[in-house]
Amino acid sequence: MDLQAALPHPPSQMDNPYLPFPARIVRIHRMAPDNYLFQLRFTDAAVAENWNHRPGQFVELSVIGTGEAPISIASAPTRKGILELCVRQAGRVTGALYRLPTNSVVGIRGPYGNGFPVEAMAGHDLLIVAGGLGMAPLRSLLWYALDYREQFKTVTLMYGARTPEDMLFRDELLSLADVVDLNILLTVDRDPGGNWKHHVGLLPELFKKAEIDPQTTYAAVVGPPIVYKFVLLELLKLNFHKDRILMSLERRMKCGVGKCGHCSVGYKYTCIHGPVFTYWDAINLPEVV
Amino acid sequence: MKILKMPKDNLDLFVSVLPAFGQVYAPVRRGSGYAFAPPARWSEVCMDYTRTHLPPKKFVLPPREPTFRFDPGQGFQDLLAEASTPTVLFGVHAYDIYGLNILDRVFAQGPYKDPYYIARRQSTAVIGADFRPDELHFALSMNADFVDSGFDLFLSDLGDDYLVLVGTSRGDDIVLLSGCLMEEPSVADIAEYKRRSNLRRAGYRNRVKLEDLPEILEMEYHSRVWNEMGDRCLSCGSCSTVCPTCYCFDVSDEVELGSRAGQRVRSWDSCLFKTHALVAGGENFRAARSSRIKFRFYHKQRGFVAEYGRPSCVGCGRCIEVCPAEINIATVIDSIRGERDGSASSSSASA
Amino acid sequence: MTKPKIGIFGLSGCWGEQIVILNCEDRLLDIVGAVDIVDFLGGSSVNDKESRLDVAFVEGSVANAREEKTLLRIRERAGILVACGSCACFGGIAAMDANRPREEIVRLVYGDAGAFGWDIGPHRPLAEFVKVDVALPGCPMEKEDFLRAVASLLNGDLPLMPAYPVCLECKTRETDCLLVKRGVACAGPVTTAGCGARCPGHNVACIGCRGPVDEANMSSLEAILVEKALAREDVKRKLRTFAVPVLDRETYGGSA
Amino acid sequence: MTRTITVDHLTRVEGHGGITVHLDGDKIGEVELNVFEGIRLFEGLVHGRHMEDATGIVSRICAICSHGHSITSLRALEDALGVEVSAQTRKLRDLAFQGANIESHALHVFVLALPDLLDHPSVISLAGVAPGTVALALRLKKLGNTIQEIVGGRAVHPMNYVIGGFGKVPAIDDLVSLKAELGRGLDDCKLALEALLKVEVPAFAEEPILCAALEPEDEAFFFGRTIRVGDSRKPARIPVAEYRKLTNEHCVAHSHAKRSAYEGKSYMVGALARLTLNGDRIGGLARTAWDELGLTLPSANIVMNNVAQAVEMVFSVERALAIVNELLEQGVAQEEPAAYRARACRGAAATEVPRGTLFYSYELDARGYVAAADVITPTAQNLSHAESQLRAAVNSGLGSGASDDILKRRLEIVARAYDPCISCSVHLIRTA
Ligand SMILES: Cc1cc2nc3c(=O)[nH]c(=O)nc-3n(C[C@H](O)[C@H](O)[C@H](O)COP(=O)(O)OP(=O)(O)OC[C@H]3O[C@@H](n4cnc5c(N)ncnc54)[C@H](O)[C@@H]3O)c2cc1C
Ligand code: SF4
Ligand code: SF4
Ligand code: SF4
Repeated sequence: MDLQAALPHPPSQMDNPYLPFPARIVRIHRMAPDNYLFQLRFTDAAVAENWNHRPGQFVELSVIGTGEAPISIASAPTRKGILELCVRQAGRVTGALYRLPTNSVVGIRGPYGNGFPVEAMAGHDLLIVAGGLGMAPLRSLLWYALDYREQFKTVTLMYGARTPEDMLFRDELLSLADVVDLNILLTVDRDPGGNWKHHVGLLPELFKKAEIDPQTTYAAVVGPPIVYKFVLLELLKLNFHKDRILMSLERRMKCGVGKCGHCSVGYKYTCIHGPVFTYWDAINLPEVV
Repeated sequence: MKILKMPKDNLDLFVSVLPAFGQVYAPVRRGSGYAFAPPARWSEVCMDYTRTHLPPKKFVLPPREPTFRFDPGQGFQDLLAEASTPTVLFGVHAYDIYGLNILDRVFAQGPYKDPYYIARRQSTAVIGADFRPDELHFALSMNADFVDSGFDLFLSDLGDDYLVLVGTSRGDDIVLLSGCLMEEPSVADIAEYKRRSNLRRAGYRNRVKLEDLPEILEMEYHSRVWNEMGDRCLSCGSCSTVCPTCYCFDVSDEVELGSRAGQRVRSWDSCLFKTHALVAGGENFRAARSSRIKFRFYHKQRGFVAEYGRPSCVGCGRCIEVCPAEINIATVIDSIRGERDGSASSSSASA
Repeated sequence: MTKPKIGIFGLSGCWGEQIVILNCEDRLLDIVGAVDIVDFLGGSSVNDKESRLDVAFVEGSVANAREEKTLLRIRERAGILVACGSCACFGGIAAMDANRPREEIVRLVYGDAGAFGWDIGPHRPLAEFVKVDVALPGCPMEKEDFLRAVASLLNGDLPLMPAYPVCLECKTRETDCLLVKRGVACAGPVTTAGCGARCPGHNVACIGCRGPVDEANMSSLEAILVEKALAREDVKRKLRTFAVPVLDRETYGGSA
Repeated sequence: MTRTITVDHLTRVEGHGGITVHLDGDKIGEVELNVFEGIRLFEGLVHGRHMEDATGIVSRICAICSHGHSITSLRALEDALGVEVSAQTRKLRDLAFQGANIESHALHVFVLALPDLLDHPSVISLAGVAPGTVALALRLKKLGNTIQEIVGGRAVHPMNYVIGGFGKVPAIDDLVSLKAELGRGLDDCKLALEALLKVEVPAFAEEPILCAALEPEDEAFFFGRTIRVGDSRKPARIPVAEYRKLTNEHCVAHSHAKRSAYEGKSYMVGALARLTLNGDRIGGLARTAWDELGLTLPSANIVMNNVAQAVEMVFSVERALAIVNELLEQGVAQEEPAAYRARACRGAAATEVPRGTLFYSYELDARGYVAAADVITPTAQNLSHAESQLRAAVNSGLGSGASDDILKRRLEIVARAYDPCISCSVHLIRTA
C-alpha cells in the first residue's frame, strides 16, 4: 500500500476544518440578563450562500484572541444568510463575546454534529420539550417544523423557564401562539412580576395539559439535567419508544470534529455521533444519565 | 509487496542517502531509555533499542502545535506550511507503526480530516525495524507485532543482512537513490525471516487475553478494581502522554501583548486530568479519579473496538514502564477478568 | 484611549516576582508602553497611592497586621487582583512551619532577646484575606506566565493557566523519570505544571514550587515514596514545602 | 524642640524599610534604619530538614542573590561533609557569580540608583529622556541573567546546583552562544562607561569607611577562605570558620534585622569594600573604567559604592568571558556530582555576593538532617554602618541648612548606595 496515496491529500485552506470563517455580529438582542441572542452574517457572501445546517447542529464560535466554544444554532436552516446564536455568559469565551460591540468580527466554523433526524421524524407528531437554555437548539427545530409544517402531524411545544424574564424568545413565542398551527404550552417556575398569563409551575406539569399519543410521536427534549430527569419520567410513564425520545447532550469540546477527545461519552463522541442521541443510545452509553 | 535484502555492511551507505528525504530521526540513548532524535553521528543510533520515551506520535501530533494565526483585522491564516517539513523516521518498531496507523484512522479518515496531521504524516518517511520483545512488550497480544502498511521501508534482521519490505513509492525511491545496495532475497533468506519471526513471537513474556475483552469490560463496568486504581492513580497523565495512540488535545489562544492578534495552539491533554470533562458552571462528567482511569481503559480497549474494530492499544509497554503507581494495563485486564486474584467477578455485583 | 493603570506590590517575600518582572528585559519597554505603572515602590520613588487600579500585581505572603491592611487597601483600589508567586498564592516557603509555635521559632533566631513584641503571625496566602482574581504560582512565578497574564488582562480576559501536573511537561522532555527510575522523591505528579518541568529536566527532583495541582493525590504519592524506602516524615516534609496553608485547608489525598 | 525626620518607605530597594531620625533642635538623637519586612524565620524551616533540601529553601531568602545563597549554602555543606568539587564545578560556580554580579549591579546602578543621580523618580521616567541608556542597562542585566540561567537553570531561585556539583552540566551550545553574547556585553560595557562618565556623584558626608571582604582564593574573585578587614595596606585577617569574630551580631528593638559590629565598630561590605581591599586584582577594561570614572580608594563617600559596582560589572563581564573561553577550550565534561555520605559534621563558607560578604554555616546530624544553621547576609552587616552614614549625612546637611525634603532625599540616596536588600537582611537563620 502506498502511504502517500492512502492518505488524503493535504487539503487546501478551504477544507481545513479548524479554520473559522469570519462573521460579523449584526445585531445583539438581550433576551434575558444572562442570555443574549447574537445575529451573525458571514463576511464572505459565498460562505453564507453555501451554508446549510440541520436543526440541532452547532457551530464552534471563536472570539478572536480569547478562544472558542461550541454553541447550538438557534435559527432555522430556512433563514438564509443569518445565523442566530443564543448564548449564556458562562466563562472566558462567552464572557468576552458579551463585551463585543455590534459589528465586531468573530469566527464561525461548522455546522457540526448530527442534528435531529428530521427525515425520520417526518410524518409523525412532534413534541418539543425545552427547559431553560435548551430552547436554543430547539428553536431551530421548531422553526424547521413550522417552515415544513406539512411534513408533521401535530406539533406541540412545552417550554419552562425560571421566570418570565428568563424565558428565551418569549415575545416571539407568544406572538406565534395565535397565528400558526402549533400547540404552545409555556410555564415559569415563579412569577415575581405577577403579569404572567400562562402556567406557573414545573415543566413536567405541562404533560397534564397535553394530549400526546406515544405511538405516533417523536419527542425532542433539551434542558439542564434536572429537566431530563423529570421529563423522561413523564415520557416513560406514557410508554414512549425509547428510540423516539431524542435528547441533546452537552460535553466539554475543543474541536467539534471528533479529534480532541473531550466530548466522549463512553465510546461515542458528542460532536460527531451527537449531540442528539436517542434515549436508548444514552442509557446504553456508560456515563450518561 | 517488493521485498529486498541488504547486507548489514551497507547500512552506513544506505543511511547516507536518507537526508535527501528529510531531517533524519533515529533511536538514540536518553538516560536509561531512548528517544527519536537527530543523531550527531550514526554510531549513536541504537538498532537494538527497547522502546523510546515518546512514541512517533510526537512527529505527527506534536506536544504543542500552533495551528493558525488570528487577527481581528485580517481574519485567520493557517500555519499548515510548517507541518510539511520533510522528515525521515528511522528504526520504528512494528507496534509504533501500528500506532500511527491507528492515529490515521482518527485523523486522516472519517468525515473530518485533520490537515495538520495529514501534512505531517505525509512528509514523514517511516523506516521500520524489527525488535526483540522485553518483559513489558505485549504487542503480540494486541495484534501489533507485525505491520503490513503504514511504513515506507521496513528492515528485519536476518543476521548478516536485513530483509527490506518496500511499502510505498517513496520507499522505493529511497531504495533507488541508494544505488545497488540491495539484492533479491533467496529462499533461504525468507526461511530465516520466518524462523526469526517465530522466535520473536515466542519471546514475548508479557501476554494478555484479548478475545472476549470487550464483553468482559462491559460486564465489569462497576468492578471494585476501578476504585482501587482510582485510589492509587496520581492523575499524572504519564500513561497517556507516552501512549502511541492517545491523542486528546487541548486548544488555547495565545495573544500578543497589547493586541487581539495571536495564534491558536493545540497541545497534548489527558483524560486522566481533572479538567478533561469539566464544563462551564463546574459540572464534571468524570469528577472521580476512578472514573477517569476507567474511561482510559474503556476507550482504548472497548470503545475503539466498537468504532474501529480493534482496540487502540498496541502493546508497546510504555504506560507500564512510566506509571509511578505501578498500574499495569496487562495486570488490570487480568484482574478485571478475575484471573489475577479472582476478585473482579465477586465484587462487581455490589455496585 | 487611556492606558490601564497598574500597581505592583510586595508583601513578605524574597522580591522574586518583582525581579521576574524586571527580568522581562526584552518586553519591559512594551509593557511600559501598554500600561501605566502608577504605584511601584520597588521601581519608583514617586507613586500614586490613591487612584483606582485596573490591575494590581501582589507578591509575597501576609505576615502581620500591617501587611493585611496594605492588602485590603490594594483590593479596594484594584479591579483585578493578581497573586504573583507561590507566597501570595499558597503562603509559600515561609508558611512551611505554619503549624509550629511561633515563639519557639523566634527564640531560635533572635535568642533570649526574643521578638521585642513584633507581630510575627504565620504567613498566609492572599486569598485568606481578599478575593484573588488571578493566581500566577511558582517560586518564582514564570516570566511567560506574567507576560501572558498581562496580554490577556489587557484584552479583558482572565489568563488561562495549566491545571495539570508537571509530569505532562516532563514526559515531553524525554528524560528518565526520577521517581520511577531513581526512586527520588519527585513532587511532579502533585504539582501544577507551567514551568516546563525545569527541575526534572535538570535531573533534579521537583520540589513542588508551583503548588499542589487541583486534586493532588498526596496520600498515594506518599505511599509510593515510603514503599521506595524513604522515611515517611521526610516525605511529608518534602511534599509540604510551598503550600502548607492550602494543603491543610483542602483535603488532598482523598481518593476517587 | 524635638522632632523626627522620617522616610516612611524606602523606594527602589528590595524589601520594606524606612528611616527615622530623631532630632532635638540641631542635635541628632537616634538614627534608625527600620526594617519592617515580615519575619520569615528561615531557621525553623531548615531545622530538621534533610541537607539536600536545605539549599532549595535558603535560596528563597532573597531573589536577587538566590544564586549566591544557593552556592554559599552548598559550599558550607560541602565544607561540613568534606566534599571536594571538581575544578570544572568551581569554574562554573565562579561563572554563575559573575552572572549574578552583572545582573545585580546593572539593576542597581542603572535602574535603582541612576534615576537619583539624574533626578528622575524612576527608570521609567528616565527611559523617556535616555532610552538608549536604559536599553543598554537592560541588555547588560539580561546578559547577567542569561549566565545565571545557563549555569543555574533559572535566573531566580536556581535549581541546578546540588551538593557536589550540578544536576545537569551546561550544554556546549549554550556556552558557545554565551561567548558571543559576552563579546557584545563588552561593547555594551564601553557604552555604559560613556553614559556614566556624564554623571556626577554627590558626596553628602565624608566619614572614613571600615571595609571587610574576602581575600580572593586564586582567580575566583568572589570566593575565599579568609576575611580581610581594615584597609588595603594592613588588613586584619580572620579565617572564614571564625566569621563570628567579624560579625558579632546583636538585636535592636526598632528592626526585624540584627546588627553587626567588628571590635565595636560598624563596617561595610560590598563592591566598595572589595575594591578597597582587593583592588590589585582588577585589570583590563575594568581597570580602565576605574581610572576613567575617577574612583579613588579608600574613599570616605559611601555613594561611591555605585561607581565601584559599575567597575565590578565590567570586571565580571571580562571574567565571565575568560571562564567561558577556558571551558570551551578544555571541553565540558558531563560529570556527576561528587559523592558524599551523611555524617555528623559542621562546616562554614563565605562568598562575596553583589552586596558583600555572605556567611553560611551548618551543623548536620549523622543521618544528614540539619541540626543547626546560621546565615549572615551583607545587608544585615551593613545596617549599623548605614546608620552611622545616615547620621553623618544629616549632620552635614543640617550644617549647610538643608531643608527636611532635601535631607530626606539625601537619606534615601545614602541608604540606597548600599544597595540594601531588606528581604535578605531580615531573614536571619540561626538554630542552635
Ligand atoms: C453541542 C453543544 C451546544 C451548546 N449550545 C450552547 C448554546 O446554544 N448556548 C450556550 O450558551 N451554550 C451552549 N453550549 C455550552 C457552551 O459551549 C459553554 O457554555 C461554553 O463552552 C462555555 O465557554 P466559556 O469559554 O465561556 O467557559 P469556560 O468555563 O471558560 O470554558 C473554557 C472552555 O472549555 C470548554 N467548555 C466549557 N464548558 C463547556 C460546555 N458546556 N460544553 C462544551 N465545551 C465547554 C470550551 O472549549 C470553552 O471555551 C453548548 C455546548 C455544546 C457541547
Ligand atoms: S501513569 Fe499511572 S498514576 Fe499516572 S495517570 Fe496514568 S495510571 Fe495514573
Ligand atoms: S520525573 Fe517527576 S515530574 Fe517527571 S514524570 Fe517523573 S514524577 Fe513526573
Ligand atoms: S519542576 Fe517543580 S520545583 Fe521545579 S520549577 Fe517546576 S514546579 Fe517548581
